[in-house]
Amino acid sequence: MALSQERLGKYNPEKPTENRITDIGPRHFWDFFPPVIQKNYGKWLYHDILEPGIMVHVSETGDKVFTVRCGGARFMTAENIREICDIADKYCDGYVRFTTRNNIEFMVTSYEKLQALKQDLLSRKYITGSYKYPIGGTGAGVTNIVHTQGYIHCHTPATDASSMVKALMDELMDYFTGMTLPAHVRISVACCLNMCGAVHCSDIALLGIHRKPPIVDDNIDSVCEIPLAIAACPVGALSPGKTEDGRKTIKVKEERCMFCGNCYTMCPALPIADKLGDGVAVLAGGKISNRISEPKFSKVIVPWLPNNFPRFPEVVATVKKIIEVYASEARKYERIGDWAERIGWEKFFEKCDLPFTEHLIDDYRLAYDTYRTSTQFKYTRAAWEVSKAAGGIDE
Amino acid sequence: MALSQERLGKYNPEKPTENRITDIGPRHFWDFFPPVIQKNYGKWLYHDILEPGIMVHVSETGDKVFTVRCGGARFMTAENIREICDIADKYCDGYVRFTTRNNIEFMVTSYEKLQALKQDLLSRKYITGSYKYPIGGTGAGVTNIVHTQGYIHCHTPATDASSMVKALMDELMDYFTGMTLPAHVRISVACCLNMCGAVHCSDIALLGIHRKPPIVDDNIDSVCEIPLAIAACPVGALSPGKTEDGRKTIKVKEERCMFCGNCYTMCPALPIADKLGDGVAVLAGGKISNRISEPKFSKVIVPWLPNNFPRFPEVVATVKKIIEVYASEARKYERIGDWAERIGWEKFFEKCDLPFTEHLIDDYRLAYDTYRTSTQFKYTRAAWEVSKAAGGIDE
Amino acid sequence: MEFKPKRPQKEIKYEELRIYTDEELHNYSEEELKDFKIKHSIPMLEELEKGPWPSFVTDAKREALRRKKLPKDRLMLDQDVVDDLLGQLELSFEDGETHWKHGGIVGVFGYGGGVIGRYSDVPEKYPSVAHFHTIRVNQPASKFYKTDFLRALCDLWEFRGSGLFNMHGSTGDIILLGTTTEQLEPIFYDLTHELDQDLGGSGSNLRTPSCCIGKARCEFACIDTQNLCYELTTHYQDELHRPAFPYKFKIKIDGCPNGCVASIARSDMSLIGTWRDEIRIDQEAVQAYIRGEIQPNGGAHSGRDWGPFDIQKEVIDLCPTGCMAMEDGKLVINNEECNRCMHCINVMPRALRPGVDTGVSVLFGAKAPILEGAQLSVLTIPFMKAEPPYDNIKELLEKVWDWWIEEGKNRERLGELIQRKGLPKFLEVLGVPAAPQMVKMPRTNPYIFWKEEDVPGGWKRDIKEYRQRHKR
Amino acid sequence: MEFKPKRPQKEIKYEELRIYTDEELHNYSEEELKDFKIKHSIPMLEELEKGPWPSFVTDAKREALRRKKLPKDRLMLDQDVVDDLLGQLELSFEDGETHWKHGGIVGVFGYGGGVIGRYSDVPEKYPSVAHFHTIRVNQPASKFYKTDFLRALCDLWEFRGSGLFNMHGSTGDIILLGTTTEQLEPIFYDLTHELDQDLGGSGSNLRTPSCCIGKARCEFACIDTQNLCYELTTHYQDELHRPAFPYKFKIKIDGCPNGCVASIARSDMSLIGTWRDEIRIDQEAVQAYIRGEIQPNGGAHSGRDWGPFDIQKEVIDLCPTGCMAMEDGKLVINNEECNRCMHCINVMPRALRPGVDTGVSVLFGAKAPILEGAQLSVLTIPFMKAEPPYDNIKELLEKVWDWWIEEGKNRERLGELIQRKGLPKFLEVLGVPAAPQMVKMPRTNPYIFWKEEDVPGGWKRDIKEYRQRHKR
Repeated sequence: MALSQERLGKYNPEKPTENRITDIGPRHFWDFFPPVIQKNYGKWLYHDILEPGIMVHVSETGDKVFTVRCGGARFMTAENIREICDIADKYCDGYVRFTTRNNIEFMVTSYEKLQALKQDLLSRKYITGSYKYPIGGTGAGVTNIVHTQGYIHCHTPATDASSMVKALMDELMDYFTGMTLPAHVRISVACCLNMCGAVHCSDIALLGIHRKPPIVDDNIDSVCEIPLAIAACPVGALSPGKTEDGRKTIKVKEERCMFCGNCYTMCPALPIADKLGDGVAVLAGGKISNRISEPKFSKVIVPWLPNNFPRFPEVVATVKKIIEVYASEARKYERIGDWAERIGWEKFFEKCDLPFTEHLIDDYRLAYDTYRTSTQFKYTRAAWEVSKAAGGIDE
Repeated sequence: MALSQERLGKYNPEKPTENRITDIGPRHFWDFFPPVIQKNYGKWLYHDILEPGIMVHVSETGDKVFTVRCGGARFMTAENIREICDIADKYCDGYVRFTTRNNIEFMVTSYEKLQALKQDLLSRKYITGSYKYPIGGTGAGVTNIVHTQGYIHCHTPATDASSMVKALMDELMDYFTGMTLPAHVRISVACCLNMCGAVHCSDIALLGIHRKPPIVDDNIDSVCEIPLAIAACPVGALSPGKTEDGRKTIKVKEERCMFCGNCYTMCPALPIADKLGDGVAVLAGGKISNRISEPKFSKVIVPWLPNNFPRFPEVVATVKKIIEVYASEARKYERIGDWAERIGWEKFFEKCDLPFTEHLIDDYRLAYDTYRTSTQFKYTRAAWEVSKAAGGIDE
Repeated sequence: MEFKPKRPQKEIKYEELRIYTDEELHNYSEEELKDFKIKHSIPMLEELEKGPWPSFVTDAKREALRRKKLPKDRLMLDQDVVDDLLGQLELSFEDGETHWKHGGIVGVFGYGGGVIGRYSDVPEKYPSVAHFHTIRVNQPASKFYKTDFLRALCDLWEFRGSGLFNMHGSTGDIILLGTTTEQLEPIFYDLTHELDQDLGGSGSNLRTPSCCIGKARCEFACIDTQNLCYELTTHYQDELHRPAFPYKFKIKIDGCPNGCVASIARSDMSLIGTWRDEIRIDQEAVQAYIRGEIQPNGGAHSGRDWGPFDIQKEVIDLCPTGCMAMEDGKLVINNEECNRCMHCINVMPRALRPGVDTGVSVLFGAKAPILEGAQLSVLTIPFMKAEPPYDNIKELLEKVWDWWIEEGKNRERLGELIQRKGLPKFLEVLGVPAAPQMVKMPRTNPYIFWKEEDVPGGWKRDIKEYRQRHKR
Repeated sequence: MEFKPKRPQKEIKYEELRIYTDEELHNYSEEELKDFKIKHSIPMLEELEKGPWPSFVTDAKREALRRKKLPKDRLMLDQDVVDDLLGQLELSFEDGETHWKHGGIVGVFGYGGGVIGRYSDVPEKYPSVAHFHTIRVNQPASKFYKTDFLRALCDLWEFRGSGLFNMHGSTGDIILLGTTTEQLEPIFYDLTHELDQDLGGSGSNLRTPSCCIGKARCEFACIDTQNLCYELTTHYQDELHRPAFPYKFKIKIDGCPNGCVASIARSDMSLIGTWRDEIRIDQEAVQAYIRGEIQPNGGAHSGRDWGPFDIQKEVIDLCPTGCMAMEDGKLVINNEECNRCMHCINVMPRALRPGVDTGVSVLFGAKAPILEGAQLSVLTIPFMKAEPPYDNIKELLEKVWDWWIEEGKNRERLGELIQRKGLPKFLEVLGVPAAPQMVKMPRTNPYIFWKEEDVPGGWKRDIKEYRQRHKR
């Protein structure tokens, strides 16, 4: 019994069902719990964050478990996982955990081990000097960014994710290793509107978007089910057409396109990605927790920034600016969205020095519910610009 | 120069444009202002409600004007208006005002005149004993009801308005002549979904609704533009058809109908009113003022009550119940809608002892925005009923 | 301060205009009234004569009696119109269905609005209301009247119509309920020539604008609501009387954000008075409120013991922006954070007053539910000075109309057009930039309708060039 | 307390399973790594090697070096896959466009999900990633691991794939990035036979369920999230592996309303732990917080001086329902008004704990924006006990699936179907009554879709009978 080492291993292509095991599901979780977790399952009384990235959980049995949380790139090599295993074997009896937000958690049961573990982790650096396992991501700070594939392995992205995350986290490192914000800030990156990463409810979200309508491949009739591709358009911008030589094709009513890319997802003969068209929308103010306020969607606050590879300086500067203004203005426990709602989005734009454009006004299906139907608003420069343009006040 | 007294007056049908005056607009307002109003225009400093229905406004000139507000039926005879004029001539130098909510306002400039006026007004009763000019409608109470025509003069109503208003105000008289509520309560009645009365933003609104799809008249092809009638349906429930004898008609997909009555408004050959189908929906929680909270729509809280003419006991009891619970539970300055939002609509239904049915859940175009997308809710009986039905808890 | 009409107004003297003599006006005794029965049996309506609230039935009955006691030649309509109206109403209660038919096309020459045709669908039973049209009379701004005018109108309408009114209709007009086609022109002639008074709007045109009481008797009013209302009404007489719109269009003018004429809910163009400087504070009066010397909210809550006034609880804590505080015994307002909701001013009118640099916020698109669902007006121009001759407001309005007439479908209200085309398109039409004040929040979906000019290189791309980079 | 798998689990010992020797695992020196260049020029990617945050580029480079130093027969894929992956990524940066094509239909026999085909559109430049498929491996609930398992997986994947992972994918799976079609079955064979481990979901089927850390290490967890997750995952293996749905379906399980796995935003069925009795209070600990002896919120804000803890300001005033107060020095909670938002518990975990009568709230329909716009899940079942074998939850889920399979259009998510058919229809399908908890507010429009059975006399009416009452 061992992992096979022949080209086809123990699999016999002649008899694919021979000895086949299917539908066994994942490994059972209990066996992967460290003993202290098994013993104190359901008995935890409280936790404290001892310092950024380091928590202690205390059980009603008196047991304690210390956790060190490290940020990691979601994209990770076998080499990296083996190094994580080395650390886990050395300090954690061979157990390790990953979090939903791509953090790595090492758990130990004594303060002494904790100190050794911490020193070891911080001492590990890549040859280029970056941390392998930066400690942080707890409490009122910026934790690791959840994100999607981007150009590394996806066929529909409008931007890249791993590079943007690296660029962002390099700049936000102090917020990852500190807890200086009014509340935690969840950042996410999705490389297109399919949003595998579900950026629709994050404090700050970066979203790859297209801005040019699809072009139609010559061979579309042989590649795609044309009716299915037409039906894929949510706004009816596609219709049947004929090529000059009489084959079936698709016509694009470009002025109707909202650049969602669903047509391309359904039909590779309708490429939509474009170097000059694609870029990054910035969203803010979403949340998932039910704490104090209800979960809410992120709002689009910058409609487009360029895909300025590899470090996206415009994106990074915008995110940093928002966090800095938020840090200085919001109240304790107040998430970015709650803060923006308290002061009013008009003040958010003013304070963050972001231009407000017509692209930020909803004009999709539930748009009406976002319109301001009251006279409750605050004056800002943007309001005066409207008043001037309308002849409401003099220059 | 006098009003003409011949059958066709001074109008000459042979020469309709002779001496014709058009487009002169309404009478100018200034001439209709009492002298104290003219003199103190724009100079008012403050007002006080001396007692329910009686206000004093104080000007920076030192002048005061006392106003007595009387409830009236919107439907009013020449006899009634002449009696109002008699009062105005006697006490108010021949000036009188009506309010947007069908109240009559008499203004005097001295306290003595005020007392005489008040006594006179309250002494005037109809032969059946009802007040002609009840005083009230100010401050934190129920003021006069705005309403539509109903059966008196409208062709599309689903209920009657004047009778319902009379029945309601008879029961709510103490709230009209008192100021015992947390805030003012604006009630409105509209006899169909066209809502001439705009009941969509009232604290409490009564709305006539249909519940049976239109029937199609035999002669529809001679009465209506069939394509226009079909286009009038917002949900595509109408389609072209043929009668047995080959004439054009309309087919009604009854299961699609949402009973808005727009087809009947456009085409009299599609009658929708029906004795058993028609009735009254009760809405609550709307407001128009920007005070504290933004203006907001009324919500449908009882989908249907019967047209129980002439006194609509079910409607009256429901309205009274809501006001009583509101009076005992809400905070000072809190409108009905603000109260319901503070305690949660689930608590509103529980406290007002109103059943919640599927009809109260939006399923029209912006429905999604009304769904509860959080775990922030309070338990009430209604919640337990769902849990039981779903096998979530035992009976 | 005085406002003048655009043209000289005819002075109305009832004594010069009257139709009926004093004897005719007092032609029945209370005894007669008590014994009076109309010609139909109306038990359900008579039930509505009970109770304390004014009974429209009892009121109608006296009109019915009066008409019966007038000579037939002193009425151009049948004596029995009130009887028949009540009779038909009773029948409607029995049937649970109205008995009015759709109106046909009736009106006065050269006008498309102001008259609404109305016919009974049981004319054999109630012949005198067989034809029974409505006339809308344009009310004076904020509905002050001289009794001379009202009395003359009563005589005119009793003589040539039913003598039944709505005071007033939902849009604001005086509603004259019920006359025949024949009488429309004579009524219009006397209205214009004798009462110096025009009709209101109906149909697919500008409806009669209306406004709140404004500075005439309200300390909160930020603008001259009546003057603005009068100016717009008279300036747009053609739009009011001759339907040229896709559907109705309402203008309502509120003097402050309290919104007493409900413009934000009930008008396609909502003009709401506001200010852009600071709330005026009288600190002495604040103290007087705190000491309980002045009733809060003008005594609006005095019917119940709410305990002593608590400025923290009742004002500062209820401020929606939290922009108020007591500091060193003084009330401090951070006006930059104020959203002018009026609550503090309403509660303490003797201490707090709106600013003095006033104007209007302009909102567009409110409507009742038919067809797309009800809408409230959308904040479009945050602040606009509102001074005669109001050219800026008129220019804005005309831009809106031009677009709506061009793009609106039949029976599509402005608010629905804005929804269909999108608020950004509407802003483009108005020639104003977008501002966050126009929305509660920015969009949550990323479905931005980019335009070709937004994107470098435009939209034209070459599939062959693309395929050089990307193999199929 | 102990949880057992449904069937015995194979014990994993790396020493018994391993492919690579220790020498092979340490086949390069730090010096070599420093000098190492991959075969393509990647200046933009190398820029990403700077800065403090872990660089995926530097990490990838060591994998590239390791592969180069292994004998060719110790790798089933080309030695250069990492080089080519990075090269292609650099080219994507240059072109501003991805170079991956749509996946073809690849997979393991009998499964419709778990493998996503992936092909380069520049295979001549980067031949070793010409075919480069993704495999999704179903993560253990809440992602605890033993290193034996991870090391064995690394060996397997380095040998038969790229050696590149996502730890983890957005849905929760371990993502194995890049292998050839040929290697899919051998990988699956060893995964199931040796690692006792199955694939996750992809395509139009149940996606791999996931859950938060739950009671394993969180004092807030109300339910056994791992056990429920494991039970649903194993019970619905067929739905997970064989696409029979209109589109994807995600289940996520949060232990409390804090929602750390984001089930309310990211799953078609959101199971969120809650309670229905009272919050447990330790008044002694409340005092300790007030006295400043315990850091609020577990020290989450300790990086900044927020001043001394103020229970009124930080807890009571921030309670969304206002159901808390200090009375006679004790913290009082009106649990009937509590909406279990978790704030007070989060701030004072040593003083306040969720109740003990626990279960789940069930919500349905969250999704990302394609196509109708993003949705959050809709509260549907306010409270449901969640005890093994979770039959009530399974029955509910199966009702949902039956309806969705019957009524859902191709690529229509459950939330979109609920929107299209209306929440009332969904409730009818589930056989539960409507409750106000399901909505933020009742409907504002009066467009009620009455059914014939709602109305006395039904819908059939006779126009002739109507015309007897109403003349044309």
